[in-house]
Amino acid sequence: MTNERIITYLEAVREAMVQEMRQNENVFLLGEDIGIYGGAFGVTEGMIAEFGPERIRNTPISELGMAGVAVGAALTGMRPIVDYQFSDFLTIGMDQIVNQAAKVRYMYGGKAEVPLVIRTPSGAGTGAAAQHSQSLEAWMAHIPGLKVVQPATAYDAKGLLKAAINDNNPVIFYEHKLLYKTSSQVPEKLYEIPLGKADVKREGHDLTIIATAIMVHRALEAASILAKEGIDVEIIDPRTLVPLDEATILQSVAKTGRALIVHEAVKRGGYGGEIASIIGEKAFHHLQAPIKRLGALPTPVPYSEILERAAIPQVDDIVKEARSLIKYEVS
Amino acid sequence: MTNERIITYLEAVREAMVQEMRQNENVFLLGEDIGIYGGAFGVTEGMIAEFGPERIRNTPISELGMAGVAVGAALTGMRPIVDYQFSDFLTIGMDQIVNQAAKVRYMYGGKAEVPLVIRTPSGAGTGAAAQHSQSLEAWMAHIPGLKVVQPATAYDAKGLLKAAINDNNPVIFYEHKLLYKTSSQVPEKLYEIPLGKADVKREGHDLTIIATAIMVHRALEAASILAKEGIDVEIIDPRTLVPLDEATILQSVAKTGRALIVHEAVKRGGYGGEIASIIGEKAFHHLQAPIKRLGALPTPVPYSEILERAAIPQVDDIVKEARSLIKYEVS
Amino acid sequence: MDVQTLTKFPQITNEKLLQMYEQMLLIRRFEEKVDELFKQGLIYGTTHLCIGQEATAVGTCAVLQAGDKITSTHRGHGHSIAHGASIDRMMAELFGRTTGYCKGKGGSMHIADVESGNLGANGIVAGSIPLAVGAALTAKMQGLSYVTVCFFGDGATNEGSFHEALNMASIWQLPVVFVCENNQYGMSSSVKEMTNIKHLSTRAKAYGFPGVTIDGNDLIQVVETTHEAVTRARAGQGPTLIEMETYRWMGHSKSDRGKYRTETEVNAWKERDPIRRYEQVLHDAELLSADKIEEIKQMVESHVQAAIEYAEKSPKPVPEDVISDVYAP
Amino acid sequence: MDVQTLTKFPQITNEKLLQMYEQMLLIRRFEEKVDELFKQGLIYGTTHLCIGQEATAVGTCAVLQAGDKITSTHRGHGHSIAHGASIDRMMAELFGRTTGYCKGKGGSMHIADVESGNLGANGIVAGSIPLAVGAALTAKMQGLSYVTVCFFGDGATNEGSFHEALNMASIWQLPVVFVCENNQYGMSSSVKEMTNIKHLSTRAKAYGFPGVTIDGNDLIQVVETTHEAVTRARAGQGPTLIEMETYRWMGHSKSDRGKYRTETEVNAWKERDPIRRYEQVLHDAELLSADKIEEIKQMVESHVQAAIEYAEKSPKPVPEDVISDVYAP
Ligand SMILES: Cc1ncc(C[n+]2csc(CCOP(=O)(O)OP(=O)(O)O)c2C)c(N)n1
Ligand SMILES: Cc1ncc(C[n+]2csc(CCOP(=O)(O)OP(=O)(O)O)c2C)c(N)n1
Ligand SMILES: [Mg+2]
Ligand SMILES: [Mg+2]
Repeated sequence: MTNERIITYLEAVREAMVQEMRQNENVFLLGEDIGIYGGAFGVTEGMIAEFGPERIRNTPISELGMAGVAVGAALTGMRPIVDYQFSDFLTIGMDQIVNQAAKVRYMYGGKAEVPLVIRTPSGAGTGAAAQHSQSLEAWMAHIPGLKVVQPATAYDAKGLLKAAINDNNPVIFYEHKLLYKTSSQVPEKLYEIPLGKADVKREGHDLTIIATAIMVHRALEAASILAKEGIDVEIIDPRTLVPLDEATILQSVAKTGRALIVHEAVKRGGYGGEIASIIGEKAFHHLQAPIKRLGALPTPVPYSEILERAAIPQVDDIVKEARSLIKYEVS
Repeated sequence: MTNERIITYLEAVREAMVQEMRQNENVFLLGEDIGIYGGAFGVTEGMIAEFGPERIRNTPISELGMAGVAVGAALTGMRPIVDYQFSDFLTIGMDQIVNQAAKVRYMYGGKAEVPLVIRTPSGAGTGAAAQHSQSLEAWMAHIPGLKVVQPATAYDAKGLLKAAINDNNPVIFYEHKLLYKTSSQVPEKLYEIPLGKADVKREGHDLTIIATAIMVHRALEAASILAKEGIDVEIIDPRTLVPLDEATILQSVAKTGRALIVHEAVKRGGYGGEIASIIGEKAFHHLQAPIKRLGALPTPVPYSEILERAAIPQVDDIVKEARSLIKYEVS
Repeated sequence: MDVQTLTKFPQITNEKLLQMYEQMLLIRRFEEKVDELFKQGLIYGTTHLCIGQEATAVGTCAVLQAGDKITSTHRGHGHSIAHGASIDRMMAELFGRTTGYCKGKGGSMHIADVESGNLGANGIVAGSIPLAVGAALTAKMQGLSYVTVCFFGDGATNEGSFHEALNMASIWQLPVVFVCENNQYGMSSSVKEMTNIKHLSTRAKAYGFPGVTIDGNDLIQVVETTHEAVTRARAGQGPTLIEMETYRWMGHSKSDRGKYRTETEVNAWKERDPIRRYEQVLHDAELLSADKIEEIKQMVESHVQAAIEYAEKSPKPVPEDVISDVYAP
Repeated sequence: MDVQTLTKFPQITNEKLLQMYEQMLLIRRFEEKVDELFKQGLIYGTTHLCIGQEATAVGTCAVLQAGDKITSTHRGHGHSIAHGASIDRMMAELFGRTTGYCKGKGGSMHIADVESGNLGANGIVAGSIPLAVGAALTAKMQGLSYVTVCFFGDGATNEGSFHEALNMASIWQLPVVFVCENNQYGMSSSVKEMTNIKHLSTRAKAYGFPGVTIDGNDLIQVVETTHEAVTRARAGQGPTLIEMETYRWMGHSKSDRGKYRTETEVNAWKERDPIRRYEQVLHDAELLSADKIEEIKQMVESHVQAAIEYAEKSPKPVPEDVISDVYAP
């Protein structure tokens, strides 16, 4: 049965694109080495064979121009998907993404649409060091006009990517490198997960962990360990930072009274601050302990595997933080 | 007496540069139209007459290259100050700022220094619309390796800029456009305000307002209004987001039990989230009310003066929010 | 130069010749009024006026067909008017009214009318160059016959955007015409100091398509050259870079005190006024009498006055409007 | 081509001629070993090997003087070695050890030795081009006589950084030499598809300084051309762009399955092996006997082995090290 089909996150991303491209001529891909090479991580492998070099369009190494060309194409009726090989390279395209894509509609008084998806792998864990390992989604979430998606599973990746492609706004779609090879059950038929709906990845009563991308999986691992100690964790995956499903998060905290936010991005200035602040403001009287955040240390991502692990939250860190939150008693 | 000399914020910025340049040959300026034109806002007016076109170096309109050239010069012994005409244009330089300037030292195992200041006007209020009015300091504060400064007064501007120029790290120095013409007492002699020291701009007992840049002034105005209602506000100006003077903020909240954070940047994903989260975590048991944040609405900055005002926190908004915080009672 | 050379551009009619004259006058008068209104404090923000450069916008847009697109710059009023924008709605935008092209949300630097093919002014120098290439890509991918004209200044050619976009336009042979209005300065910086080449059109060589430098104050030359480039583009022969030498008479923007250039230089360029030169051409061709000039000027004047009245009478936005139009449904 | 042509570069001695040969061999052997170690899982991350391109790095650095600087790329091992880096510390860096050039914090893509003038490899394509221009600006402003050589690939010439930086180098007449290693591909993309020009050196025309294309697998040509450019730079005559045509024998990086080029093409380029060609030159000039070759190869081999041992014996960082070196005091 198709419903029980298991594919990887990478395949799920590809499948969403392929199926959308089959039904909409205006959807096309733009990026470096996405053709015969199949993209830096193999996501677009084989697509050029089906769709040809016009719709699987290799670009020069021109990350600013690439974004701008996509905005221009989107403004005039196409639905481009831009592939950045590493999310670190979005820094080069920021002007077009932030000053054009995000603002054109507003600046033009609502009389323009920029249906554009930027897909890009983020995160550390591959030894690629400081310029190839960042998680800068907080930047994007700060910019009105953009939407921001961070799928954690193959199932979510496919449904959210469909929604992103069909959205009439610029959507930044972060794929986590270490998740590409993870698998889950993914229906073959195209389906959509609406942007702005969090997913409760685990139900629990004692503590709410809000985790994104790969941290969803680390939180789940931590939860198994904690379960053995009698600590029952609820795990919420917002899936999209913008729009953010505040209701699901607040409901959970209302129930547990304790919240821990975990992301891979550097803690300082990360989006965890936004989520923590929303909880602090709107669930204040439910809180039985301070809201805690876990994120990367304030350092560029180092090359050495030992140091790289030390820079980024691991299962152990989550377990430890969760324990201390549970122990906290209002004095 | 020199101590009572009053000059504008703009003059204070210029004076810090001029005095530093007189005593250090390696300090030089790099930017668009900083020569005879005097910069987009007149900050560098007259400097080329004293220092000549080598040290007041007009660049082509090349915001990415400009940052990169400065990093290269800094790496090899110069101390460049880069002038971006509007902070919105830093989006174009992000790759060099974030992937090079911020990380070079770390990537090279501590064996490099990038003593670099990026000066740039930020903020709205001039009718310059969406691409010339942003406040994106939260991005910078998220990047390990960068320091972030936001002076609110002429006095702070001079002392902080000296510190920034003497710092051996890349420092992003935000000048607020609407503050350029404001004045305060500024000693003629060069002095340094260390990065990482907040300033209590007003003492009070009932409520802590943490405000940055122009919001310091709006908060002060709000405080006068509130004082008439018997509400005694303490106003903390962090002055530098990185490093952040947590101690001063936490001390104040420990005293007042109530905190409001105000910045001009968009609230969603703004640095207010970081500050609120730190307070929420470290002053949890002192809090008598939820921590509130005021920031710009989630929209690009509009052109129309009416809309522009509506997008950005005004004195009234602060007054209203402060009142409701004071009224809040733990149930 | 007389009007006979215009035969190279077959679609030209006497009516069109006069219409271009009228458009140049309209742009000039519009800009003069904006300057006045701005100085009176009736217009908010800043403005970048194109007085002295009217021929580049008018001559270029004259050869376009319905459906052809343009992208513009911070100095974009002329482009919009030449592309057929309503000056009522432009003026309303400058006044920050809801009847403006952007409902008062964009202002001078963001006037656009995407539906009619005006993809917009832009506050980011060179920011619209990749957009133009993207619009041209749409034409190619959807098999549409429109051409996109991309306006930008001399200063913009030093931005990375320029480089990346022109290269992509070339390797994909897209139907786009790059019009560089070289008005000798990017703000205060002379093109001679900011580049080390004689003609910016040389830069086309780096991408492998034709580049040409012309007198941008000679309307006829602008028309002819653009016509050729647009024809090439439409025929699938790829992009062209046209450098049009011209001059901005006014300051860069409100903050300009003109210290970086001499009055002698400004005056020398005023001698090369594109409007007066074209007037002479029309006069020599016996297409324009003194009476006719007067008549056209009157018409232009009342047109601009009407725009101001339209703007003044139009409603202002209400604060609640601030939050709409961010996201498309 | 015989060794007599080397007289154009006066500083050349027989010893130097042999030393270049040895360096090329050392680079090749180092890279082969890295490939092996990587495949054995002993090196983390990824690697970009420069096998087949040894002449560009060695020939270029051969003409540099003490104090001259280089900036490099992701494919930078050869540049570092040619600039005089210790392969012990390079290997230690690849092994992530504290004795590595970056204490294990940088890895392959960030090997640097600022003190000696190696301003570093770079993970951002074209990212180091503006850095090189900045280093050259320091020389000019401080009145120092060093020259900066900036290495980058063919793909990098399509980045905005390239454009902006080369223009600034030109208008300020800075002492920098731009060395474009055109190995025919940027990852999988053929330079022929990603640009529409025959020679990348043409791009120098857009900035107003000399550009030249040479056979980058001909060490002698590389030496001579670079020497000329470095001499010009040092004399204050500004930048030069040298396009060196060469070929990467290995995949782009670990993820490359080589689908974008044919084996025939790869083999044809292997026929033009820069090392074997130079061997022939030295042989013809009677500077290199079969015995000497063997002797040098042995030396290189033991040198590389020693580097591996050095790396293996070096201490690993401890987790606490992660947070140091972010900010300078
Ligand atoms: C990316 C960017 N950098 C700088 C500016 C500030 N600025 C506005 S117009 C201008 C000069 C542009 O020169 P040019 O392209 O020649 O156009 P012109 O103003 O002469 O028409 C500058 C520097 C900007 N708006 N955008
Ligand atoms: C800004 C940026 N874009 C993309 C990449 C991914 N990438 C790494 S190397 C490379 C190809 C570079 O080609 P070229 O400049 O010709 O150098 P080569 O690898 O051939 O030596 C690409 C696309 C990157 N590292 N940085
Ligand atoms: Mg100009
Ligand atoms: Mg290459």
